[in-house]
Amino acid sequence: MTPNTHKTLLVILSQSPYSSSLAREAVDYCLAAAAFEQNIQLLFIGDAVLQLLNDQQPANISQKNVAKTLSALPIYGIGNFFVDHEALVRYGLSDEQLCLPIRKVTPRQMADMLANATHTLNF
Amino acid sequence: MTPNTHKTLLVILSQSPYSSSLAREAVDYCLAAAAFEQNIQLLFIGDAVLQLLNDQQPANISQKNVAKTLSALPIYGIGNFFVDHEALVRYGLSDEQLCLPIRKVTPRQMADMLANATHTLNF
Amino acid sequence: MNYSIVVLGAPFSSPSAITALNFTQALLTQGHTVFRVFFYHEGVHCANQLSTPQQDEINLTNQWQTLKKQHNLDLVVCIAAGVKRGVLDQSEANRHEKPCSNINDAFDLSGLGQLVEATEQSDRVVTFGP
Amino acid sequence: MNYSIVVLGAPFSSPSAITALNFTQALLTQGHTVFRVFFYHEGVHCANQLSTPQQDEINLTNQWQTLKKQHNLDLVVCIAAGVKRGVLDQSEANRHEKPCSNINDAFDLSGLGQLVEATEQSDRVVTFGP
Amino acid sequence: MKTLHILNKSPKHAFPASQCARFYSQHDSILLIEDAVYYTLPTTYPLFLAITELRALPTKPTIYALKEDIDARGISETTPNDVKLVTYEGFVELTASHDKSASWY
Amino acid sequence: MKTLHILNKSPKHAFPASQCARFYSQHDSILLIEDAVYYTLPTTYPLFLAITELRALPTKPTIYALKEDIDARGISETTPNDVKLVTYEGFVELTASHDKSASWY
Repeated sequence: MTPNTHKTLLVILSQSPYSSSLAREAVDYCLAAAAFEQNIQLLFIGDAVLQLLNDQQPANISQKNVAKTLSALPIYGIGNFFVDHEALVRYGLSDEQLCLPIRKVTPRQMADMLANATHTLNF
Repeated sequence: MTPNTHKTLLVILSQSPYSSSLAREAVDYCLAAAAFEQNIQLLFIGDAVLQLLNDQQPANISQKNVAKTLSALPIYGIGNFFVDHEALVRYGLSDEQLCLPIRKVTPRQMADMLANATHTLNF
Repeated sequence: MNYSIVVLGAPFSSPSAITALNFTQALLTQGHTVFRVFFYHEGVHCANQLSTPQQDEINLTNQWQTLKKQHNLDLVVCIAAGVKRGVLDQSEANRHEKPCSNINDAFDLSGLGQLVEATEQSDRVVTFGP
Repeated sequence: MNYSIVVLGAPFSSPSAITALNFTQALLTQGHTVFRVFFYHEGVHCANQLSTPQQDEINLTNQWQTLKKQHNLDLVVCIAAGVKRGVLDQSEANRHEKPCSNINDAFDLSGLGQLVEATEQSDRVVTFGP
Repeated sequence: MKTLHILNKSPKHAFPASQCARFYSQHDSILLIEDAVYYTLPTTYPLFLAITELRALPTKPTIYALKEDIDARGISETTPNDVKLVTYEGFVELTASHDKSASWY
Repeated sequence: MKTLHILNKSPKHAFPASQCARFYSQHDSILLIEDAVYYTLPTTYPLFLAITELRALPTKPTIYALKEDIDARGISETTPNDVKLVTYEGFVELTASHDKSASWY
C-alpha cells in the first residue's frame, strides 16, 4: 500500500463517548489510517462533540477516557479536526471545554467536505 | 410457581418489527408468561405499532413474519392487547390494517396501567 | 428486598451491561438479595467465556463470575437468545454439533420460564435496556 | 467496479447484518468485484461459528461462508473488535489461554490496516451501520 | 403505586424521554443514567423539563441523575439545582422506595 | 462528486435524517433502507420532505426506497409517487452511479 495524497478520506464521528465502543473504534481506525499515511479528516457531529469534553472521569464506570485518547491523536500526525458548530451550540459547549484545537464548520462547509472526499466512513 | 392472579405484569413493546430481535423476544416472553398462567397485559407504543401491520412479507429479507406471530397469541390465551392511540395516528394506521383486535388507549390510561401494574417489562 | 435484574445490553455495544453489574454490586452491598439475574437479547454476550477485553478494559464475564462466588447468585442466560447468538453450554454444543461450548461456568442456559418466575417471585425487577 | 463492504451490525441486534449480505450477493450477481468485506464493531458477531439460529431463521455465518466459496471473497474480522467480543481464531485462543476458537473458517482475524487498505484500493466503500 | 422511571439515552433520542413523560404519574420519579445524564446540561435541561411538563401535572417531576455517569462524561460542573445527584447506592435506594421501575430506552 | 446518502433508521430517530439533509449537496440522492422506509408512509413522508428541504436547495432531493424492505414491513400500498422503488439490484446500481456513499444511522 503506497500513500496516496490525492485521495481524501472523511471520517465522520457522531456517537457519544460511552454509549458504545464506536467512539474508541473510530479512533483506532484513525490511528491505523495515520500509520499508513492516509490523508484523513475527522469531523465531529451530533453527540460526538461530547467526546471532546475535557473533564471526563470514567474510571468509576470502568471505561477508558475517550478525551485523553483523542488528545493523543496529534502525536500520531493526525491534525485535521473539524466540528459541527451547531452541535456545540446545541450542547452549550465552549472552546475551553474541549480537549483538542478544532475548527468549527457550518452545514454548508460540511456538505462541501463530504462532496470533496474520495470516501467517507461514518462511526 | 403457582399462578398469581393478584399480580399484573405490564409488558410494554416499543420497537419496530425488524429493527432487532426484541419484537420477537417480547412475544417469546409473553408465550412463556401465558404458559405459567401469569396475568399479563401487552401495550404497544411508539414504533411497536408497526409490528401490527397486516401485510408484512419479510421472506426476502430472511425474517419471520412478526404480525403472524402476534396473530397467534390469542390461541395461547393471551388477550389483553392495548395500543397507544397517538402512535397509530402518528403513522396514519387504521384498524383494518392491524393484525389483532386491540384496544386504543390515551396517555392518561397508559399512565394508569403502569401505576396499577405490579411489575413492568419494557421490550 | 428481593431483586431480579434483566440485562438486555452487550458489553461494548451498550453501557447497560456495566451499569447492571454496578447496580447489582451496590444492592448486594446494601444487604438486599438477588433472586436472579436474567440475560436476554444482546445481554447474553455477557456470558461468553471467550471474550477477551484489553488489559485496561473491564471483563464483565469475570466480574459476574466473581460476584456469583461472593453471593451465590443465580445467573441465567436465555437459552433461545443465547444459542442463536453463539453462546452455548456443552449440552447445546453437542446437540447442534458445534466443536465447543463457550459459556462461562458461572452462568446457566435456561428457558424464559426463569424470567417469568423471576418477575413473579421478586419484590423489584430492574431492566437494563440495550 | 471494485467494492469494499463494512459491516457494523450484529445478527439479531440490527437488520444491517442481513442487508450487507443481500447487497454483497446482488453486486456479485451484477459482475462487480469485492475487494474485501470488513467486519467491525458488532459486525464481528457475523463470524461466530457457534451461532445457531432456529431452523426458520437465517444463518448469516453460513451464508457468508457459501458466498466466499462461490466468489473467493476476502472476509476480514477486526482482530481487536473480535477478540474483546469473544470471536477468536486458534492463534488468539492460544495466546489468551482460552479453551477453543470459534471463528468460522471462512473469516480471517486481522488488523485495521486491512480496512485502511480496503478504502484505499476500492472504487466504492459501502458501510452497513449498526 | 409509585414508579421510578429510568432513562438511559442521550437528548438525541426524543422517544424515551417522551414516553417517560407520558407514563409519568404524580409522585413518580425520574432517574437519568448513562447518556441520559446529558439532559442536565444548561442547554438541554430546559428541553427535558418542557418534555416532562407536557402533561401539566400539579407539581414538577422529581428528577435524579447518576453521579458516576455525570462524572464520567465530564459534566459535573453544570448540574441544575433541582436535579438530585445519586450514587449507585442512591440508585438502589430509589428502586427500593418506589414500588416498581420502568426502563425507557 | 455525487453522494448516495443511505438512511436506515425509523422516523423515531430524528438525527440520521437531519444529518442526511445537512450533508446533502445538489445532485446527491437519498436511499431509504431498513426502518427508514417507514418515512414513505403518508403521515411521515411530509415530515421527511420538511427535514430534507431545510437547506432550501434549488431542486427537490431525489429519494429512493428499497423495495424488499418496504414489502417486508407491509407498507407497499402507500409509497408516494415521487419515491422511486429499487430492488437490491437497483441499490447496487445507485452505489455505482454515485461517486461515494455515506451511511447515516
